[in-house]
Amino acid sequence: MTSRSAAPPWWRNRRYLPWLVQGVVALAVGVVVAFLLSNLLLNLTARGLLLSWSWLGQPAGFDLAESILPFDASLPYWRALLAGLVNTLRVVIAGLVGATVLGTLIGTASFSSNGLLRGLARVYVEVIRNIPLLLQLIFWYFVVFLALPNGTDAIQLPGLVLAKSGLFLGDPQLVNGVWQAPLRFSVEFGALLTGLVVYTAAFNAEVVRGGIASVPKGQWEAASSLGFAPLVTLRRIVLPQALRVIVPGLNSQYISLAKNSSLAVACGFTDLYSVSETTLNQTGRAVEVMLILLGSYLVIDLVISALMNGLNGLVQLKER
Amino acid sequence: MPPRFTFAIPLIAALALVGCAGDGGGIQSQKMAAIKGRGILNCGVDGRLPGFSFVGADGRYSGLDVDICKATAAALLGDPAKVTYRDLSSTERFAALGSGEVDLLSRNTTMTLSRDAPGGNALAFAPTTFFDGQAVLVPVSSGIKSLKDVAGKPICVETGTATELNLADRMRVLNAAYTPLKFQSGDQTYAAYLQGRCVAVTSDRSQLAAKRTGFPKPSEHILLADVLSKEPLNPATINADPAWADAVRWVVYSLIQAEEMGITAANIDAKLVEAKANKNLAQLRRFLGVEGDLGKQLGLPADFVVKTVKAVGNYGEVFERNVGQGSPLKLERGVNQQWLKGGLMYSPPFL
Amino acid sequence: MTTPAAVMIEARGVEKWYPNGFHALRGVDLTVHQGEVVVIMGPSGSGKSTFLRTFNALEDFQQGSIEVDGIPLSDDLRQIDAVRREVGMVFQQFNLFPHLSVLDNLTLAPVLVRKLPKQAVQRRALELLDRVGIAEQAHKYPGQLSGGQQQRVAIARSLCMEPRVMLFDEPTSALDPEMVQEVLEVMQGLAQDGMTMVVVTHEVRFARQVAHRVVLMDGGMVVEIAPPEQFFSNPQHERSKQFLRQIG
Amino acid sequence: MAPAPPATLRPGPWQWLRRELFGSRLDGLISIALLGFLLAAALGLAKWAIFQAQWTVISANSTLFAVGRYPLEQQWRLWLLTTLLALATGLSWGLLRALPRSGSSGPPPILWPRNDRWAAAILVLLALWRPLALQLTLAIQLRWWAITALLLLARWAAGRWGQALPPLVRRLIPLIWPLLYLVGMVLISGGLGLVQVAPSDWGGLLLTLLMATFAILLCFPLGVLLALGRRSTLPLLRWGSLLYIEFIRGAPLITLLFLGQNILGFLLPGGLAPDRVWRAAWVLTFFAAAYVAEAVRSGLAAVPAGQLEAARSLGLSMPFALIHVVLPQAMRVALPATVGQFITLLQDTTLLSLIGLLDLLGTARTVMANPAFLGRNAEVYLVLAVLFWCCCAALGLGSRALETRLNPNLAPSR
Repeated sequence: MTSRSAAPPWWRNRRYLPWLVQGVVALAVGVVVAFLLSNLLLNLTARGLLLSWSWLGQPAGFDLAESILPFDASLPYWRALLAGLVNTLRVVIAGLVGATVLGTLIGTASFSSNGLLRGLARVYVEVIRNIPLLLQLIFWYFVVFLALPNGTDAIQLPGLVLAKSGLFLGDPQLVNGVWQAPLRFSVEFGALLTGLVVYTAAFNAEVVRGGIASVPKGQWEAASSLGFAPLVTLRRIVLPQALRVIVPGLNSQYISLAKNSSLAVACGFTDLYSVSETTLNQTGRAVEVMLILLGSYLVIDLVISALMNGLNGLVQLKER
Repeated sequence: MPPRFTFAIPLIAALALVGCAGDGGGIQSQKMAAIKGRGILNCGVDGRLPGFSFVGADGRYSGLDVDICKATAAALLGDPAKVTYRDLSSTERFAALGSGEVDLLSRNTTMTLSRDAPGGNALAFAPTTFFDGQAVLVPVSSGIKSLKDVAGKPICVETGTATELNLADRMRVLNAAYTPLKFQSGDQTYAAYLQGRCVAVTSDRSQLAAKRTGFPKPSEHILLADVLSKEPLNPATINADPAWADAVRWVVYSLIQAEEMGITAANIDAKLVEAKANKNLAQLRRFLGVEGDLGKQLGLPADFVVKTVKAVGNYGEVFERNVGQGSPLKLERGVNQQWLKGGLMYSPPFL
Repeated sequence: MTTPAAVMIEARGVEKWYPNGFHALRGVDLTVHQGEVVVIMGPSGSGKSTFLRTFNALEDFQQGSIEVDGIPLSDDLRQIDAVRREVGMVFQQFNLFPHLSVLDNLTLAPVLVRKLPKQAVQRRALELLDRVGIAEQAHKYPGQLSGGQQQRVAIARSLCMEPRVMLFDEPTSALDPEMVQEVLEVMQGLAQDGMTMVVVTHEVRFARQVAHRVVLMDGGMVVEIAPPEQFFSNPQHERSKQFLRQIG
Repeated sequence: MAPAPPATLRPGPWQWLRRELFGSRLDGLISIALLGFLLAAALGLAKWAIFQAQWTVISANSTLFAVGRYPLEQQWRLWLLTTLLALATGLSWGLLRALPRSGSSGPPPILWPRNDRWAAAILVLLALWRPLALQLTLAIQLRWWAITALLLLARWAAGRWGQALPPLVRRLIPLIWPLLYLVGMVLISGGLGLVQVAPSDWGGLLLTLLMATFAILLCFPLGVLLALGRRSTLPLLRWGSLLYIEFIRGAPLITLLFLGQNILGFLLPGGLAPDRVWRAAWVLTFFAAAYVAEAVRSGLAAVPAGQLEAARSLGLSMPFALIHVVLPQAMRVALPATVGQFITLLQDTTLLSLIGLLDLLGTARTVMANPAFLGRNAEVYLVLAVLFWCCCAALGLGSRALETRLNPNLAPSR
């Protein structure tokens, strides 16, 4: 504004006040961060732990219970962390698939014509969602999976053995009292996966239910008047439309699943967090290990988000 | 000039106060002054290890590590009950000691060079209260006779200690593959072992023995002869307060010396009467503070030994009550026997 | 100046650009006198709503000047607050507060801003509701009222602050046809009581009957200002004729 | 809402069962399979619960589960707190029933509507059964009975005479809750003449609830501020809030708890770092705030821009406009998601056991490490699961009740 009688004082000037507020906030945040960082630097220097990454190349000195990448104690720390990351990704990917399938089944079951099935779907969601995941994981591992029989008592099917030490696929042999097979999933992996799938499926089921409920009733009626069976209607007509609501909802559930996989420590699975903890205990490099850990999960989250956004774009496009 | 005096007065007053603080006269220890000031000793313990530090259903702590806390509190504050226990995990124990959250760390901590060195964790270690070593526990039925037999099989390990490293080192020497199943806490580790997930579990010998007592059938599990490491367990304080470290050191020694001299919680009063009556028992009189100023030199009461022994008994009593034959652990004294009987427990003279 | 009444709103050469570079107002001038009713008309996108909203600083502007009741609108927040207290505004979408009862909608601002005692404000609010013909709805929530009733509540809410000027931003556009009249009647009553009003509307009949002057805006500029009889029967500008043909 | 079918067409229970379970041949098969499965599961559970399970692990450690290592001689303070809580609950409950919502004059309130009779019956049953099941001593049983009786008495009295209270008193009554929280903190931690009880001595359910309430109470205002910052027109505030929210939401809670325990000591000058219980509480708070911010943001997005404009053009200042106009509406939309976050937060307190704190799960783990109770996992986990389920379900129910109560469109019209 050009013609003004006199410039107003700065504390009530509409043009400057926002910058003033921001400046004050930025200053306050800056001072706090600087204070913390200077302390960090001071403390780290005092303990000879200044930020350094050379330790990543030193031999880890510990072994891992399971790893897809070949690993032994003479390999460096970064290989151990990488093996942990791969294990995390393994359980996350399997968990995403499992939780999606189970969640969709339960979510659609709440629209079944069978009252019992509907009720059970509801009970499942209400029970599972209100019990802490950590408790469930511990339960699956210590109460269910460790109750499996072992050795010669293991559950044996052609080409498959389920024992206390894990699930063995492809001609399992009992060597020296230990089952061995080309393809093996440990019970730790099994317990973590089961816990994550069962828990996340309850939330996914709610997302799916909400998505299906968002499809107008007229769509069901139109389909059935065309002579479609209910299941066909669901799969061919309703679900494709519901996806537009479901996909964004699933995104946040998938991210929580990825983050929740860090609870693997509760059931003995060597995921990224578990390896990081051992690494920290042996190197004392708290800050570096935390940075690696936070960075890795952030990247996993971003990748999931990016994939889901891509999927979302596809689903929304189909609408047109 | 008057202004200068006004500045000087509080300064002098402060100096006078500092001078008065502490019964030790010339002993300068911020830590001891702070503990006396608050009237409570903050003691870091494990809290979940039967025999060493453990909470019963009544919510009270007991164990060998706990008795060290009690003896120290008795010596410094005159009351073994004036202790606040802090459960510390293996990862946070040194930070808790360094930041002053606890005054004394009595948590089955192995003394090592890097933990002791000023360039490392900069701790000040008191004498060893328990000589331990990493061992391996297996079910008798497994037929495993030595660590070599574990090859190719899963072993349960509690993460967060040097145990993993020792195990990996030894297995590499033996050139044996194995699966280390790591758990975050001891209770999970033993639960997995008992449920048959692993054929062996490795930890400190004392801990294994302690846990074994709680097993449904203890006799079905044996400790292998292999010793994977030396684990002398010591109480620790910070390097920065040598007077406080000295006090703790000699509190521990007083328990060992009491055993050597045959002084127990039961006969301490009689011994005291005897010492007071007989001037020829010079060693006993110095030890119990009837003559000399040994306690005062440490900044402790003259009769601190009487107080520690009254509070927890001598080292032998502490051992037997918590981890020995008087306890469910039923550990042999072994190297923890006093030196006169072929063990390693040896107190320098109280002179 | 021969006009006897004082100047209430004085806008001089108001220019506004949106952040995206769109030139919304191109040097608009307008003077509104006390007790005057000015109707602003124009096609959509002509800048008439934007112009109206600059009067109580809901929109800022880059060049020119506006004075309301002698208070210049500047960057001074205290002056902006002062102007807003003097100016009441009625929106196309009513913008009643759905979580408050009708009575609380009316009393909220006087109690919080003018710091008046609640009892007195409530009494006054009930009078105003009676004046707009919905006293019996005082304890209902806005969601329970019809559109016309809601807009009348909105008018009463503005009046409760005892403004010197009332701005109406297409007050009847969101209403069903049968409810338009009840709102216009209230506005007409206000005009008769001597309230200074600036109204953006498409209601030709209201403009003819109530307005003292009609302003036609197009492309961010004032095209024509004329008394209604002259504007509707004998517009001077080609653009005005075109506009009147369009609205029939 | 779909119109209810006419009463004459409502099927009898058998017809209903047949329609719901055996509507078609496939449905029938599914029903039979499910019934068989349910029956087997129920039988198995009953067999285990009656013959195999040993519930002494719960009864012998009930004090540990409830309050951890809280000193025995100071536990009267917790009893006093429980009594005060019961009184406040009864009072609020009764008044909620006795007083109609402001601005409406519906039918006169009934002293004990059906819901309340159910709730009261459940309370009485719990009070009768629980002390017996836990084999508590007579003195403690009597205390529980007295507390329950007090609660119901307060409920009755407030319901009976609530309407007779002067309006000023009525308006002040909600204030007893924050007051009680402060009193509770003093009672629990000591001070003001009471013996100090260190946070390391709090445990079990006490610690879990304390952590959860503390974090819930503090994360809410923090989350609202963050949400406002996230939607602010000021770029610095917007980006700052965004950065914070996305950083927190990108990290697993356990890593943040770990950070709080192990890195905070490096970030603050020696000795300034708070006790590790409070450290964990603050981490929980800052963690939950980011999620609450997202919930509130969706609520803010649902409030039309015209609401703020209307408030501003009435002369309300920005803070007034936010507090009185925008936030109340936003919160109504954000309520279910926000309470959902609170429920998650309550569940997340179990992670404290992973950093060595003795919350409910941590206490359970120490109990199971006790040689006397080795291998009694299932019993302990089951009880914990039921406890958490009840707390979370109650929060969910409360949220739904609040939602209907706050919805102005459901307000009764004259």
